[in-house]
Amino acid sequence: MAHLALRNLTKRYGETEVLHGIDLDIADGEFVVLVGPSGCGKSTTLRMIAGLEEISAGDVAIGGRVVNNLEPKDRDIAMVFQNYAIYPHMTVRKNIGFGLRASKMPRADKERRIDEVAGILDMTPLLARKPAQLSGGQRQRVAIGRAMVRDPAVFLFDEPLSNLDAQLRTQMRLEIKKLHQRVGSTIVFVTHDQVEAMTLADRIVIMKDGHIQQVGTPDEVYRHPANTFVARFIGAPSMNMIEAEASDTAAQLPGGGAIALPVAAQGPVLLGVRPDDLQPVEGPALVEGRVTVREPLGPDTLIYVDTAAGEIVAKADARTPPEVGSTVRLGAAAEDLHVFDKASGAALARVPA
Amino acid sequence: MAHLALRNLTKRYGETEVLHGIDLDIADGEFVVLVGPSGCGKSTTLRMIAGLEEISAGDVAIGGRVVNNLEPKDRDIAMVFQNYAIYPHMTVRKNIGFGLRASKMPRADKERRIDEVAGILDMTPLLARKPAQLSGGQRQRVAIGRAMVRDPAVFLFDEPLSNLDAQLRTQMRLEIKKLHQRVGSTIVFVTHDQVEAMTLADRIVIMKDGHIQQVGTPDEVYRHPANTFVARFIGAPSMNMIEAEASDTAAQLPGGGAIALPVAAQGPVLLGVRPDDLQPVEGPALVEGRVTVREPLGPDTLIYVDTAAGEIVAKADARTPPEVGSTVRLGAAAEDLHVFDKASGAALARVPA
Amino acid sequence: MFKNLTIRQKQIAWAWAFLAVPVIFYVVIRFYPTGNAFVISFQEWNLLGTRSWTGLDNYVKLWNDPVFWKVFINTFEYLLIGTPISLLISFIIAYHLDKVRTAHGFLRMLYFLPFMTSAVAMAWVWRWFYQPVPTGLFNNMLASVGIPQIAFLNSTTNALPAVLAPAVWAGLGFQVIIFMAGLRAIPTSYYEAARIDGVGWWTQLTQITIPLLRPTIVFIVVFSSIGFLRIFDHVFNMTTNNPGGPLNATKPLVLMIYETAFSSFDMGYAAAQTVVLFLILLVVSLIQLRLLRSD
Amino acid sequence: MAGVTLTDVPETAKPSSKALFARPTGRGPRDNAAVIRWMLLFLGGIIMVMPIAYMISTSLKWPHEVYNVNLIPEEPTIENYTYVLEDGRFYGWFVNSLIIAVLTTISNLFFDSLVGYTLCKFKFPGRQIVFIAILSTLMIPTEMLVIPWYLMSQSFGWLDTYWGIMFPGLMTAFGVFLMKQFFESVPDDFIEAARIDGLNEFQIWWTVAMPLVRPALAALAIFVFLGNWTAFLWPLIVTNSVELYTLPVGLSGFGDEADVAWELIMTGAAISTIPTLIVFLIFQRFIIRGVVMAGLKG
Amino acid sequence: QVEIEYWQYFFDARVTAMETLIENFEEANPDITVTMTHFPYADYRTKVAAAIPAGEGPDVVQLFYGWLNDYIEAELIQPLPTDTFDPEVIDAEFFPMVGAMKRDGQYFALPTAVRSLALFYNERLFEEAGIEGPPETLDEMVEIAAALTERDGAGNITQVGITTGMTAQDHHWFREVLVRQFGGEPYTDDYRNVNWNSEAGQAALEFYAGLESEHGVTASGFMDEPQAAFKAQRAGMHIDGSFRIGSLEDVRGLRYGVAELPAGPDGTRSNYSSYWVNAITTKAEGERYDAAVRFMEYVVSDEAMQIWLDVVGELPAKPSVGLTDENANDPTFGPFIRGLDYAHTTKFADESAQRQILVDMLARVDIEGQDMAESLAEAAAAEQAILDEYYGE
Ligand SMILES: Nc1ncnc2c1ncn2[C@@H]1O[C@H](COP(=O)(O)OP(=O)(O)OP(=O)(O)O)[C@@H](O)[C@H]1O
Ligand SMILES: Nc1ncnc2c1ncn2[C@@H]1O[C@H](COP(=O)(O)OP(=O)(O)OP(=O)(O)O)[C@@H](O)[C@H]1O
Ligand SMILES: [Mg+2]
Ligand SMILES: [Mg+2]
Repeated sequence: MAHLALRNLTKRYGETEVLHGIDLDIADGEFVVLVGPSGCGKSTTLRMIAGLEEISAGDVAIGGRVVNNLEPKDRDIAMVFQNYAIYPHMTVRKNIGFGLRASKMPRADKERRIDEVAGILDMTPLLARKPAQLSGGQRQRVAIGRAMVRDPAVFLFDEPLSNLDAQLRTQMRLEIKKLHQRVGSTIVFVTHDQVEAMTLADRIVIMKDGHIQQVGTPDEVYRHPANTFVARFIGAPSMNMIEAEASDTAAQLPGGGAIALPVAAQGPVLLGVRPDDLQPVEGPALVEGRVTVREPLGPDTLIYVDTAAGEIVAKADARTPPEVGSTVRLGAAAEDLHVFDKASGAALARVPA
Repeated sequence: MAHLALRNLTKRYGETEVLHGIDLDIADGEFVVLVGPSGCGKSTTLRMIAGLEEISAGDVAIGGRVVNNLEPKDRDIAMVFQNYAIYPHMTVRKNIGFGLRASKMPRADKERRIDEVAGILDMTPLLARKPAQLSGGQRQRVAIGRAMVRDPAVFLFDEPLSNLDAQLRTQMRLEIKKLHQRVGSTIVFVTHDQVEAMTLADRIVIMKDGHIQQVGTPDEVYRHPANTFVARFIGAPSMNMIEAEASDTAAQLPGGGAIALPVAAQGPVLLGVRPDDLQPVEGPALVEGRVTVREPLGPDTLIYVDTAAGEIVAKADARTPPEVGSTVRLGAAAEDLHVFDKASGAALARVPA
Repeated sequence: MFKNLTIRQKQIAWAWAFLAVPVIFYVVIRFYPTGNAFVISFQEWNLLGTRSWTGLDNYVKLWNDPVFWKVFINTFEYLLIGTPISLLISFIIAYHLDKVRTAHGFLRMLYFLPFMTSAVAMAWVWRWFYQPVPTGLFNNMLASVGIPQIAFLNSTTNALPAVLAPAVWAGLGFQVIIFMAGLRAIPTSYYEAARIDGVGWWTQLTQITIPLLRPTIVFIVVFSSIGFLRIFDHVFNMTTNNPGGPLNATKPLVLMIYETAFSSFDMGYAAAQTVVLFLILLVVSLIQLRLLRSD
Repeated sequence: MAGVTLTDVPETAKPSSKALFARPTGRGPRDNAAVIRWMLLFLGGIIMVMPIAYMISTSLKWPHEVYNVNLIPEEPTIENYTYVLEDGRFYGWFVNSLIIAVLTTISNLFFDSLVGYTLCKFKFPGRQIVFIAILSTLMIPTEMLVIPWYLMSQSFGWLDTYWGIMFPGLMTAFGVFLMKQFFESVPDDFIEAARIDGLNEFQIWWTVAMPLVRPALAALAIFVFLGNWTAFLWPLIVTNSVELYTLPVGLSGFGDEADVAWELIMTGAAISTIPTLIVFLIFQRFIIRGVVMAGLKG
Repeated sequence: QVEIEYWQYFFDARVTAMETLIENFEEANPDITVTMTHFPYADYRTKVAAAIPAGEGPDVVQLFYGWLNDYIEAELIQPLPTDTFDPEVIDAEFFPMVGAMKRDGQYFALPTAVRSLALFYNERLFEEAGIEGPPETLDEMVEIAAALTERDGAGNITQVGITTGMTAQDHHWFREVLVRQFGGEPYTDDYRNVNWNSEAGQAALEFYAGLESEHGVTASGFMDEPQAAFKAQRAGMHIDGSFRIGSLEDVRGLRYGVAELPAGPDGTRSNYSSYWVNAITTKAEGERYDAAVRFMEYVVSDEAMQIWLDVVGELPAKPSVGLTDENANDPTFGPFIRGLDYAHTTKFADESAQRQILVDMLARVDIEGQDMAESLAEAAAAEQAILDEYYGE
């Protein structure tokens, strides 16, 4: 059983507390992604799970057993580091086999296991090479292989893709997803890239400054962000935020005009709307302004619009995007609006659809 | 005048020729992006324009004057490096002012110019800091500031964004675009990220192995790739390629079945279709297979489909994506099909629409 | 003129402009005297009088001089004992020092202090340490536990290691610092990965630390080899009464050169010895660097 | 010799300050191990400084007690210090040594790094030969060079001058090699960026490259300072006037044919260790970082 | 007004003495200024050898007597003018060993002072052991030494009866004193031929080595240096040169006496004497030469010698000064001065190399257990080789 539980997990470096009591339950076989901006405590959390960092307070339990005082090697975990940490002086075979050095398995079995893993990762022809002779993606796979070979209950990944270029990233993302489907281990995956988070996770944990902001499936956090931080962090380009004054299910917009809300609220609110959800409209617009920049993305084009509510990003059809300098009027369906309390940033509960 | 011309530009390192006679004309004020896979010669080209690399054969002309033997400082260019190359021991002010050291401008003018540039880049409050105290994006702006301050005729950028995380990248991309619109200099920008290329360029130059593959506006290269290499390189996820046997305007598919082509061809061809253009169809399908992986991206979900023609990627609606394991039938409009000669990889001319 | 050069030619011009003064310096201050030594090695000269050509006499004399062969062997003994031992000890110290955080700077200074202290003064102290009872520290310690006396310096077998010890001792601090620098350049993630994989410290040491430290090791090997092949000060100061003794048991080549030149004033002979030393050093260094390059 | 390009270490080997100082904190049995380790290192350190303790102890003894080898003097005295320090010439020697060591150090910092930089960052024909030739100067003992130097100084009129004492040490192969290694770690981009910004090569070296190897310069400074501070043979040969003696030459006067006043030698040694200790304490923070780059990159 | 330069090695008392001499000289010769420069003792020879051939040296220089040959051969010093320094007068007035400074009937250099050997003994230890006075003969010396020797429980020597050490002065004692006392002549042919590989030489070596191996009254290298053991009061007797007096004076609590070297089995007395000489370099010409001559003249005058004895404690080079009643009976200087009468001066080709040969000779016996006769023969052959090479085959 590789159920993983964090209970009030806290980390202090000297005086400063960098992790303020994290609570999280991860089911056996679940793929959980930790995201958040740089310095929010993702790596620290992961390293405490691995046993590389001392736990200041709280517990880490793996398979129901509190492992706070166990050495990393006794926790039945494997970890893939951001910079791979594969040994430059060892061949791929040795690197992968390194994870088995401590095991009492007979030699022949070890060899078999290495070959097996190499096979899964499609690296059999590369076994005799040294890391310097590998491409970035191949190195990444060696690091994963070293983790896999031990067949651990829990895999920990710390930003394993951040050193790769975009093309390779997409490809590796897919391989990790496939790996998970095949071996069914519990995986905790750290990244600061929200696309990775979205595509890989069963559940996403969004962190900020040592606190968890929201835990949920990719769909949940995308569709129902718990607060403005999550709303802005998930989705690229970021969600637009428009200040407004709400009274019941309607809101007064900064540029004048009013709009219906999907939820009842009072006082200053922030209206969040994703660039994808903004459409040119003829009637009453949510925002209106002059296009300042156009970014063609291939299938779509992003337009940046200077409005009374600040700069707004919207996705326009690639074939007929508005000209730079032209004025556009953009609106959104009421159900695509996210309403947040301006003071606390917390999302206001939706009227059930 | 900052018209930039490369004539038969060639680079040899010892015996090996890495750039095989590049010809390129860049108009004054144009924003040109060089893209291509790693090692294709992008940096080499840029560095020869800058005068950092000796020219083996051919000419570089700036403003109509051949500059082959001029030192970098005499070419009226500025360059921003991949790792910024900002000096860790100097403050932001000094770093930005560094570009003016060699100029004979009076001291007071220099100071004014630095303040002006800092203002444009929104860095005025940071002028007294050292690079270590800056975030990645801010460092990037310092590097750009150092280039801007000299007000050069030509800006050269070598993968300036590749060290940044996704969020910051998007933001910086925008700033560079705005910079260009404001100062109107000629810009040559190197990247291996095709999203960057698409969003920034007036014209994209796609290179491979020291040869230019295609030059065109983002729209042109996206919509009318000159060959399979360009087709695959531009657009993410990559264009799917399906082998087929063409006879006139119809093609025989590998899974059986036939399809209409937008162009007349004979013999083995490759049919390219972008994931965005694939739709679930009821009738005759282009491809058919089992969904192996699902990648939710927020607004859309990517599905990977195992078909007779190999693995095919398609974009599905995010709200109702097909289940993993289910069988889908996908088709595309004839005008969305790209037809390439299988042997040469060259695109076959379209019937004018 | 300069304007018309290609960029590469301009670079070359700059390089030589930078090197101009140093090259003149090295040619005049170093190569010229060195060349001089090569010339003198074919001459006879007592420093006071005139020089006269003697052909290969000095080399023939050297070849037939039993003291030279003894000294030749001693010199290599210094190299072969000194280099590995100082390498090993300084590595062990650095390895552990690297893991210590409490009063780290203080401990480091303790190890570095000997490197900074006057060799003359230290040699005297060491000589006293080595004395027989009642004065010698070491022998007193041995005596207090009932172990028979050891003749450290007054012995043809023990003297060389005994003289070498202070030299190793004095150089340790320098090597420790370089090793620590090397150790700290190894990314911690390698060790963390190893901890997660559950390998023991020995495996970490042999499979990770040492292979990754190889560049540092080579750096130290080359420089400490040159140092031990050129050992002089320590031997001279440790054996002032009987330089290189007893019975030339501790005499290294540089000491022989020094004595030949400045007590016997046989400059030609000293020059011939210098040429031999030069060749030994060159060969040893080139071999070591070759081994490094062949990596 | 150019083979000492210490490659083989991946990009990730770049030491970040975090990597340098973050160590996993131990617990349980590892705590005990840490205590034992500390004790042993401390013990080793004490053994290392034992001879130095004897030096200080001897400097606090009366002459008649010098040969009684006990660590704690029976009748400690600062007489020797007063004697040495009251000798008016001592200050002169001290100042001479200081001036010479400082000037030589500056010269080495300048030239060694200039040559190291050139050998590292410029590609030009003859580079390898220049490097090996410079390195080969490490292979001739100074003892063989003093006579030619003397004759040279004589014909140039450098005898008995500061310049005469200093000139042979103005540049060293060790420094060149060290600096060459350090400059390998300076990214070419910095240099190229400066080129584009219109600096000439000298300005680039001085304003861009030099500040980036400050740690290396600190390390080199300590080594050169130490070397010149203790130099004996050449300063002795080249000087005639007592006023120009360096400290080691002056202090060697405490010995004569009859016997050596060890208590005074020890006192002198103890006093002359102080400046080197100060130099070390000032720069030691840099040494680590400095040598890291020298030893391991490029 | 003439200015001349004088060089000597650094030793506090010597410098003080020379300063007095210069002062007196300048008073008497107001037209001459003398500047003195001094260098550390250990490297004086190197320094002088580097400077003088280069023409950088002084007008008057102090040299060790053993270096003279080389300096004459290289024409770095010039003969003393016979009108002022009449060889015959010098032969008559100076102690005989000064004759070594004469070449072809001309003196090249002259000493102010000379040194000789004597036996120092620790009065306190003598009293404690109930010994009346210093030994007269070698046999007595061995006997007394035995009485003074002490050992710890393990048999390790903790106090020696007499110090030994070829590295110090004992090689002189062996060559010029013991060999002669056992009936030999150490060298023949004006020190060009080694003659101590003889029965006398062997007897001398047996006696010397026997002090440790047979009688157990000494340990070679005890406390590193003989003088250190004597200073630390862990040695009863110690043979050393007159220059040692000054440094023994500084040692608090040490009461010592000085005696002439013990006589040989047949009563033969012998001693070894050495000296530093002053010479005029070839650099001095014209009026500087004249001034140098005058300075030399003063430096070897009776007055200068007495000042030197008083200040430095070195023995006057002329019997007329040295053998005054007062000097000859001085409890400290007396034994040395009396020793000068029967002292010999070895003409070295390469003093340190020749010393090394004796050091090694003993070491081979001590450490390697080589047979004495063999070691003696080997050493003699080695020394002969040095002499041969020096005097040119
Ligand atoms: N050894 C340490 N001492 C003090 N503070 C530390 C230490 N290590 C990390 N921190 C702090 O803890 C916080 C969390 O760091 P952590 O490495 O977990 O961030 P992260 O979320 O992984 O960020 P990134 O995306 O940049 O890797 C940061 O603010 C960091 O400054
Ligand atoms: N100094 C050199 N000697 C030999 N070959 C070189 C040298 N520098 C570059 N090359 C080769 O020239 C080719 C082009 O290199 P260049 O740096 O221009 O690639 P790039 O397109 O910028 O790639 P990347 O995206 O990885 O930066 C590569 O194949 C490279 O191996
Ligand atoms: Mg992290
Ligand atoms: Mg590049």
